[in-house]
Amino acid sequence: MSMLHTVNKSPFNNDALSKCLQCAQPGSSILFIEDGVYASREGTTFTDSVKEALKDKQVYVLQPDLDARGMNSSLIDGIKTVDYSGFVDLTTEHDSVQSWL
Amino acid sequence: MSMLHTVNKSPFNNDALSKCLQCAQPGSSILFIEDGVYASREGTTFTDSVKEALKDKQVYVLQPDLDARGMNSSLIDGIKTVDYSGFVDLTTEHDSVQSWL
Amino acid sequence: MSDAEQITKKFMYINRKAPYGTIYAWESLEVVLIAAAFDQDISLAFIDDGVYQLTKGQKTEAIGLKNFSATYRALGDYDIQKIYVEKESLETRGLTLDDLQHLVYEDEDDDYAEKDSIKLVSADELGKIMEEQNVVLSF
Amino acid sequence: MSDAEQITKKFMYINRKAPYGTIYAWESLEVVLIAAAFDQDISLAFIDDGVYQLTKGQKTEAIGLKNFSATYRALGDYDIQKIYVEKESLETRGLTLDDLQHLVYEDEDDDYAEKDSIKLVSADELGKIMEEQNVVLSF
Amino acid sequence: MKFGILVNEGPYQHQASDTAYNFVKSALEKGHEIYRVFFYHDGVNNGTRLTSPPQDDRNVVDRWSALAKENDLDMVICVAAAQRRGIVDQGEMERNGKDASNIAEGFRISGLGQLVEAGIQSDRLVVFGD
Amino acid sequence: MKFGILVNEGPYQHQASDTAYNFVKSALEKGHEIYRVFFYHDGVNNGTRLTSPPQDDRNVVDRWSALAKENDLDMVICVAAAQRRGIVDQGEMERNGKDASNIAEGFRISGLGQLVEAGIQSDRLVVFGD
Repeated sequence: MSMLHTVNKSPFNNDALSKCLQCAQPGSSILFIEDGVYASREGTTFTDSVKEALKDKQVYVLQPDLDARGMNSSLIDGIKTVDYSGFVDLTTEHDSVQSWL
Repeated sequence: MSMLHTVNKSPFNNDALSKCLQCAQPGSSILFIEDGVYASREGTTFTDSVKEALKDKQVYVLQPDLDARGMNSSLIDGIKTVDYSGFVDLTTEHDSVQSWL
Repeated sequence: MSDAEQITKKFMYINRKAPYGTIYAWESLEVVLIAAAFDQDISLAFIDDGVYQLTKGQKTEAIGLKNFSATYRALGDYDIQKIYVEKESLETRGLTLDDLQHLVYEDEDDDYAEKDSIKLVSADELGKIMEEQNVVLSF
Repeated sequence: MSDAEQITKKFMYINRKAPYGTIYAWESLEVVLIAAAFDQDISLAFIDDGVYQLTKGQKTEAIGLKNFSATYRALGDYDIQKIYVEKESLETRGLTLDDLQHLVYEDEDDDYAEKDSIKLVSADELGKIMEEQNVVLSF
Repeated sequence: MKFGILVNEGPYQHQASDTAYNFVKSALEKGHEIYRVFFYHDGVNNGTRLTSPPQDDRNVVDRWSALAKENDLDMVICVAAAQRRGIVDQGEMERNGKDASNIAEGFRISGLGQLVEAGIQSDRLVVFGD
Repeated sequence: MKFGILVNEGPYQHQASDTAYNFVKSALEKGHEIYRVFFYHDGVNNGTRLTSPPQDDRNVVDRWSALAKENDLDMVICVAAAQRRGIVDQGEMERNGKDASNIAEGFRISGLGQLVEAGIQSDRLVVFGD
């Protein structure tokens, strides 16, 4: 079984990303949405742990939320962008979805 | 001028306490309310920084919120408890109030 | 229990928020109590500040909110037997299982012996259990 | 400005939340725009995720929310001249002042020269400025 | 595929309702079925017809109502959460002795069982909240 | 001493409104004056008369209304925030072409200037939120 984890909180202001990274199993996927997209950027104090996750997980970010926040540049290498249609696809391609609220 | 800082967030899930401790000046006071009261306990990963703050600041915790959360035991030495009446007094005894929301 | 017509899914209810400061803990519990009537395979997980929901000795008179902590002790009567508490979340907060309420259920497969509902798990173990779920509800 | 009858207080508006994910950033700005009409001594502080409110290049069409980032550039016209950005909050997020919009005001005491509104300050410096305020509004 | 959707936050205050809307809209466009959208916690506030947002902003409530009408969506507001927060339909108005109702078109008020049922009947349940 | 109070969250979802209520009640008992209680963001949802919370829980809205009546409190709901969230008095109902109002006793709808004024006129402004 493979799981899609969504994270909608800024990693700087909430434990959600940290705990998600501890729980998410190899082969699962993580999608950053809403304020969660701040985690997708190079040069932050969370960049290393996101890069670590990329070694055995897929990491995605919702492009519309990146655009809204002016966070388009400096995306961590290996993170893929999706739009709402891609978000829907991710939920169907995985067996279940856990929202880290 | 002296300031009362209130913190109503759990330190484990929000930056509010950390930043409050960085900003609060010597001689000012900090009051933990609502989910902020979890910071008043011995043995947590935030205990040391609260003890550090106690060296040159007053630290208070709202007793009704401690009681609600079953957090009465293991209060850090030096933290004083207040009820709502004491909360009101703290706001009048300081020149202004900053709520770390 | 085993009605051939009926779908049985594995439901996990994830609690990551402290009680009283927000309503999520209580309204999550309301869902669980209703869900118990649906004969699904239910488990609860308490992670991060969610572990605070289970502390002993909650007294809410002075804040004026309803005290719902006793409801967790009733979960066994609703046949909810799997309550996972994440280990590191407890440790970070200076808590041990002794600070939490003792939650039990009666095991009908073992002559109704009273057994502990709470299982202490690591984040990695919890992650594995999460992956086995069909439906994960987070509050 | 100097009406003898009028009380002038030092107001600080503190912003610690990211834009769009919640409405606090926008509704805080709405207060500031109204407050500007009251001839008080106004300053704004951007701390923690609040620094994200000032980033360049925000485009909200695809999420369907109103883009209010241009409003920050109008603050100078409302005679709001003191905008404090906390240094460590930028650093933690891998941001520099170059990632933020360039906010300016015209200094009427200096022949209307255009000056930078944003002042980069440490948490300690900001704490000192906070203590000088009469009213602190946090969103 | 059949989706169940849970929305836990009210309009405007959090982006959760916006993201859920964009997700549902996209899922429908891709030919998926939405079994039910369930509104819980402050999410029930998405179902009031009394909002009048500024002209230059989106109308969160009307947008849900329109989407429901076009696609015959089942949009359910939790009764317990609605009672706490003042979201009222004709039946609730009479039962609780209120003098007005405020529910918007396309929403109905029902119990939490409808959420559990959505979990059972849908292929995927996706939660949007804070 | 004269207090201004700002409440930024709605009833039940967050404790902010409860803490603000207990603070105001205590301040009044101690002989202080409450210049104004201003409700902003989701805080405007404290001012709907349509809630019916469970019998064994506190009634957040009624409690504010009663406190206001006993102490002649000025409780102001921000009009812009109220329009986004569907809190409506008679005037707003007519202005926005709505078919119902839902404002509770003791609350009035007005502009953000009332918040700034509370900051100017009060000795202390205390903010309760999330």
